[in-house]
Amino acid sequence: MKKLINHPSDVVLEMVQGIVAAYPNEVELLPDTTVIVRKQKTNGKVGIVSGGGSGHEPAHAGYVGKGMLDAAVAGEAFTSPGPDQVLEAIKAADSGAGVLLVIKNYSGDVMNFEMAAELAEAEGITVEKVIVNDDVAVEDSTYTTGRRGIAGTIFVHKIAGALAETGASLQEVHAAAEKVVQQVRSMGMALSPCIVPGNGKPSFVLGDNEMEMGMGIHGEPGLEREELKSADEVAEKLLQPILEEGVFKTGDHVAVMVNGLGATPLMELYIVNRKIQELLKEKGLHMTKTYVGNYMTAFEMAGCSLTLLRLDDQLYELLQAPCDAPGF
Amino acid sequence: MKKLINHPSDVVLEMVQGIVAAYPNEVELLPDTTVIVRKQKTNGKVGIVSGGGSGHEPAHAGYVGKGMLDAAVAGEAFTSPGPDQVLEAIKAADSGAGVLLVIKNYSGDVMNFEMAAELAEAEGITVEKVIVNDDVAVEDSTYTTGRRGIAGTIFVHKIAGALAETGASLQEVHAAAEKVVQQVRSMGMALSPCIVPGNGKPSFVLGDNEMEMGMGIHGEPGLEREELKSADEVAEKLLQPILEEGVFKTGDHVAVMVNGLGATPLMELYIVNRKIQELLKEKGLHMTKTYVGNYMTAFEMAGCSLTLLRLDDQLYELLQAPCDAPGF
Amino acid sequence: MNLTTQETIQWIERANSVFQEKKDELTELDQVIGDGDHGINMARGFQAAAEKLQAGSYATPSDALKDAAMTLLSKIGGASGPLYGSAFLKLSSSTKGAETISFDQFKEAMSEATDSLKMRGKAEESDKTMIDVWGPFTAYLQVQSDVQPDEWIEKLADAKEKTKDMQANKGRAAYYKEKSVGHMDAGAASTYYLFAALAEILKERGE
Amino acid sequence: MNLTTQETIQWIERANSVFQEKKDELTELDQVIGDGDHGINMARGFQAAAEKLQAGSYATPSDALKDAAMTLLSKIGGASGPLYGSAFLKLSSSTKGAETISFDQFKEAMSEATDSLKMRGKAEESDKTMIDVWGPFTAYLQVQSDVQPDEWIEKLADAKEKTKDMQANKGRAAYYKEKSVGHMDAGAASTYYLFAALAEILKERGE
Ligand SMILES: Nc1ncnc2c1ncn2[C@@H]1O[C@H](COP(=O)(O)OP(=O)(O)O)[C@@H](O)[C@H]1O
Ligand SMILES: Nc1ncnc2c1ncn2[C@@H]1O[C@H](COP(=O)(O)OP(=O)(O)O)[C@@H](O)[C@H]1O
Ligand SMILES: [Mg+2]
Ligand SMILES: [Mg+2]
Ligand SMILES: [Mg+2]
Ligand SMILES: [Mg+2]
Repeated sequence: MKKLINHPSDVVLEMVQGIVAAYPNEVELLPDTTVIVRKQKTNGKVGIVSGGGSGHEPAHAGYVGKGMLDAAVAGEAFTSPGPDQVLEAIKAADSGAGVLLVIKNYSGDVMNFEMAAELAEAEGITVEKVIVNDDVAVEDSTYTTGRRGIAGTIFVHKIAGALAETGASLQEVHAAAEKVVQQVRSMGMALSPCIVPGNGKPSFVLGDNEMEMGMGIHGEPGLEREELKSADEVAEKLLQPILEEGVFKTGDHVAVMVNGLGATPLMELYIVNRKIQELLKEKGLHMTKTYVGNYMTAFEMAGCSLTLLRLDDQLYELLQAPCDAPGF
Repeated sequence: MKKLINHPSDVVLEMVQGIVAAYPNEVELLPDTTVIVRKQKTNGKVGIVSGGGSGHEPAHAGYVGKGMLDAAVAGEAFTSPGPDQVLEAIKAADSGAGVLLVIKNYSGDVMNFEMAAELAEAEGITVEKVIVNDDVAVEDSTYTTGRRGIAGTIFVHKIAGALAETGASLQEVHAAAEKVVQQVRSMGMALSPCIVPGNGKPSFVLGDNEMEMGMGIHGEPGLEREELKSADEVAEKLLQPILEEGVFKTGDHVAVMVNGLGATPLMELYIVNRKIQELLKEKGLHMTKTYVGNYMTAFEMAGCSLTLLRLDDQLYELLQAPCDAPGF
Repeated sequence: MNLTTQETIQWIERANSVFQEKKDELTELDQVIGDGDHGINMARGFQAAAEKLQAGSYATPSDALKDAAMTLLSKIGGASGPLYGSAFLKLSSSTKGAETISFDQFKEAMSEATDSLKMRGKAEESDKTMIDVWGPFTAYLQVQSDVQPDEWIEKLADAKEKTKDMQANKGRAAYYKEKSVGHMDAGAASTYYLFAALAEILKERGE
Repeated sequence: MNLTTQETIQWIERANSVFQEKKDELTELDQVIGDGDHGINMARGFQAAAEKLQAGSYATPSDALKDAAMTLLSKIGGASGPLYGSAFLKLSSSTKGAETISFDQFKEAMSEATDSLKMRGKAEESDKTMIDVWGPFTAYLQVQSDVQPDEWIEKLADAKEKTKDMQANKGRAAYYKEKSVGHMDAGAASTYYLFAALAEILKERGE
């Protein structure tokens, strides 16, 4: 395990300290936590809080900034933070107008954030939440945990953050965030595993000529393990299940995110994007804005994910709004 | 070799096509070239052109945008582009006020860009150039090729681009760029090799518990191959040779860049940054602005580089100036 | 049974030793059908809880259990953090005021704790989670009149083994669908160790 | 010698076949003390040059050499692109107007080409570059009165071998400093193949 770290048990604290050291005028660390918050508060603005296990950087601390998050809670590697930390984040993000929690749909995140919400409500803070479940690789079932939240979460941050900046109410911000959740879909794939620092072993093993479609951002299994394909074929295989959802129709305006999982060079993401855009044009979709880069990673996993967001006028405006977060 | 590509010989063309597909309103591809140029020209603005071999993304096409480059020339993987392509970039970037070439100090880049400059001058375009050689891992000698240009190049782009945007003359832009070259120093290290697509073999081999200090961005050797150290020790080893240059003195204001080489997770870069900032504070330096991320990569190489730029008032202002380039 | 405050603290300390020792084993179970951190999480959480209880002074078992609960909630993290946290909170609130915990009080507390797990996890028995040890063990306790430490361990081991045959519906293991069958649930294994540690303490004092 | 236009084109075609064949060998040489692309670069450049010359029609060898030069300049890239490009430009300009290239014209052209390499590369002999084949080969030619293809190949091979003993001062190999000693320079090897291809053509027609 070759990592630029000190001790595995210190990675999260040292990382957030490194973030504050990089942007000391913009963000700060809440004492005795791994919660990164904005330094400048706007009174009466709805607070936006997200977070989860670490290892997905720049998610989530990199999205703290004007136009996006007010606070991000960093759990241990791939481990949801406890409710006490989330509660601190909520308290810091609240300036009287309430707080929206953006939660990725994993048992741990949902439970910890929900407990924190209960605690915050008990302290008199109004809290709303959205649960992001954009990963079409997982069967959608109310009987199970359901779909995972992956890179589509970034669009929820962006839209909710931009709307909150305008002075909108918690109800309005919550509604817009829910709309994003309804209209965003993602699909990922991996070429190589990642290693959790405290564990030291690869999360799974792939053969020299294998890839896995539908891979999650914690090394959870995907739909099928198969022979490595060309970038163009991978692009098609990512797009197809997203389009089959029936959310995106000819003539729709969409935002596109081609997201790297950590170790995949930007060159490859652009090559994948080339084909994606070609296919989307063929389907009669209008690409209004495209993001290519590492937005929601899984340590040093190689691979990528594709996210499409259906835009209406409101979402388009909010997507274009300025944003100061270093990770976006 | 696991890469998301189609055919190795197509990676550069498909990448630039993927870039244009991502930002169709901002940039375009010059016909029959791999030159990315800004769509909106400002008449009378000094043009800034950079480029070199591909595999360093977002360098250089990702730095085309308002406040930075007007054109970027993408050569084959790790292979400087020919003078004909550079000439096209110069012609596209010129709007009457002349063009500054930002060249990294490699034999190939220097020769190809110089030939292009001669050809452009023959066509009546005034061309100036700066040769960036910030890598302190290489002995500085006029007898040899001298030092390599690595991540410090990004600061040259930023400063020259910002000054050009103000309507400054070619001479002024050139002088500011030269000042950056004088005041910027970098040092890199690698944990794992990279693979050039058309070659298919790792650029070098490192043992499971080895790292190489002073590694270049093409897999060129560094100063010493040694046992893998902690992030804090690596931070010290990167900083020490930079400080020994005598460029940075107590009380100086500096910009810091902790740059990932491609496969190193952002988490690790922040952990390295934490220690860097601590050490710089101890030395009595003021960190005015810090950049942490993948700015000048080497395909999927794992590792990082540290860059320090000494700031005076002019450079500080220009560094803060707005910039639209997607890679910055 | 009549578990004293001192024994309650001892239980958490013992559980901590076990989780330090079994850290890799639990992590490996979670690696196969999860994300490979359960042992790390339990070791971190119980380490903190043991340290907390060692540093505090408590009038009743319930007081100690409350501090244990809050620490586990904060330090385990992941899915198991709020689950163990909620369960221990119930063990505490259900035994509030008692100088020692009688067997009847323990039975009632375990029943409330198991319910709180189901609520918090939105899960039932047979979903292949820690509930598949908490549930059967609690059901077994209800029909007992005294503590049989060896039988406890047998019942607990039995319950954790049975999770191998189940298909996961909750937690990360659910993403493995039918591939989750054949592997033991990591939370079931940690629950086994938790109560096996209590059984040993009770056995040592002669029960 | 009297190299015809047709033979000039044939030379580039032959060189292209050789570079396609030796692509991996040249790349491996460049891998050891460079960035591992020299074979790729030469194969790409000469492929384009051969195609260009096949498609064109040329009155003189110089015209064909000029198109070859421009194509190599554009398509090889890296350090070797402007070097081979400059050298071929000199071979062309130096023989301008001639229907066929005489041995004396060739000697003069090689001399000018070698000088242009030194200027463009800011390099001298013994810097461990392609100049260490161009230079000695040109020096050898100057004292000859006719073409001796087998001797050419011998001299060229000798020169490229000698680069093994040198320490690199220019190009990427310079970063390897003393570690560059013991390895052949990739550009020296490609220069060997380039002129060996010409020697073979001259030999086939009986020289
Ligand atoms: N919804 C749930 N209800 C009950 N138990 C659950 C649920 N989700 C997960 N678990 C339990 O938690 C264990 C995993 O804990 P852990 O690995 O620490 O957290 P995470 O899954 O967040 O990485 C599983 O083995 C299972 O026993
Ligand atoms: N400054 C120079 N002068 C002369 N020849 C050089 C110089 N730099 C490099 N070379 C030659 O170019 C060869 C490398 O070419 P190539 O690998 O195609 O380009 P790059 O070094 O840019 O990757 C070297 O082996 C050497 O012979
Ligand atoms: Mg986890
Ligand atoms: Mg090269
Ligand atoms: Mg787990
Ligand atoms: Mg080379």
